[in-house]
Amino acid sequence: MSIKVLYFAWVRERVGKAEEQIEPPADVETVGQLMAWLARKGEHYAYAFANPKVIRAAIDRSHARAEARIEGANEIAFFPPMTGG
Amino acid sequence: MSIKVLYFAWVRERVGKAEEQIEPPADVETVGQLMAWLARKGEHYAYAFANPKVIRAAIDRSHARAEARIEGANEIAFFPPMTGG
Amino acid sequence: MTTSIRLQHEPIDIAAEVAKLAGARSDVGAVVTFTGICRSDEDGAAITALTLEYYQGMAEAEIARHVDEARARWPLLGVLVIHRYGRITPGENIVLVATASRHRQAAFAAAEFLMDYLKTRAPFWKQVETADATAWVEAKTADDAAAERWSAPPPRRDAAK
Amino acid sequence: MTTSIRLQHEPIDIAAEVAKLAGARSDVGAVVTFTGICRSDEDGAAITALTLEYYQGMAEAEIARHVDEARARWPLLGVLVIHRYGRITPGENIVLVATASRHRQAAFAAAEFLMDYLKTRAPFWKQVETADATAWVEAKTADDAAAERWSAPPPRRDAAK
Repeated sequence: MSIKVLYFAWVRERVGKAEEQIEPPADVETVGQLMAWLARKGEHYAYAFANPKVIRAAIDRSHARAEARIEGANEIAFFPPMTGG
Repeated sequence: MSIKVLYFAWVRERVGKAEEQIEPPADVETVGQLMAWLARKGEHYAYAFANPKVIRAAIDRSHARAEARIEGANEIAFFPPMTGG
Repeated sequence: MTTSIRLQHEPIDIAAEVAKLAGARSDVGAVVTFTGICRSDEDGAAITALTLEYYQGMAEAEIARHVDEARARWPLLGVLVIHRYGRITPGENIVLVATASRHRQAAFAAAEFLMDYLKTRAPFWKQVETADATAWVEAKTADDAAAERWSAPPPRRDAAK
Repeated sequence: MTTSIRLQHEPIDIAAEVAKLAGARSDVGAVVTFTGICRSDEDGAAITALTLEYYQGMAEAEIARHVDEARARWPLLGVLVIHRYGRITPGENIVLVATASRHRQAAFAAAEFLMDYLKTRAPFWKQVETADATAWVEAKTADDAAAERWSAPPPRRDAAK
């Protein structure tokens, strides 16, 4: 499964890129598991995802919890709590 | 005691004037008693003050209840409930 | 703290007034405006015009008292209240309330508070002109209820940030 | 019902936008605007600029969802949401929310609702630039609490008149 992943704000700065295409293994089934998998991709990722509790996610542009299943997702985004307005 | 009395909106229209100087007798002590006294001044006044419950009053430009004492007042106003804004 | 209270017959230049309110300060983070506009109908009947009568002297004093009360309740950096009187036709503005603060909750709450009080306590009376009649607008119990809610203790200041 | 949602880098021409919102309709009796402005200080430190990053595609969709929700809750005649992105200096506007309705309570409530949601759910992130550092603004628990209050059942429509 190939998924487009987007990073925003300090997650983007720590990972060192704004987006990439990833192919997680089949046993990565949820948003939380995807964060854990990404954290193992290298030093920058480990830093970005060191505290997954403070990271929010969206699947196909809708807010998603850590338990949300990623099957069928085209685009998953990770970012800090929002500070708009 | 000479008091300036002001009338607004439909109270003004019914009384037929916007203001006048009055000299109520000494036994007229409250706003409510003043309305009753005014109601006896003639047909227009009787019409204007027929239902004193719906008329609001101000003594010297501050809202006042029917029980408020008028002693020392310079200016008393009568008007319907307000509809500004 | 900038405070401006004005009664005028002329239409309100809302953009210019609001620019003046926030313009001079660099600590303003939130500006809320309320504009009341003369609608073209009331309860289904077409309106030709509204005529606003007011109690000169008392209206200014009442509004000033309410602005002081708003300043005591919320950390405001600016308050503007402009109310028109005289004949006003549909589409024209009637009243502008603008509040400025560091944070949005104070600005929103103060603007609502001032409007609720203007509706129920400020000595203004509206007369509606339709094609074949004129009538004084009756006070609404919903407006009294809206004003009543401010009788409760004010919110804690730290909750308003 | 006029709805306009826009993300832009350019400063917001508030007067022109609000005029467009209410201008065409004769049944609008109340317009509420909220303008968010870049302050010159944050927690006592002087700000050089704010930079706003956003999630293109999701931000528009999130705002549209919240506008739909506001329309379902209150009898609105117009809603406008404009949010800027990119580098913004102190004194400049950041966001404009404007709501139009027949009556004031609906316009006030909808504008507050939209701002509370923009603060907590719309995918925007602010970075603060001071003389010697840049830092991402942290989300405030007070904003979450403000957004939470809309989870309660909406007010009855007849109470909002």
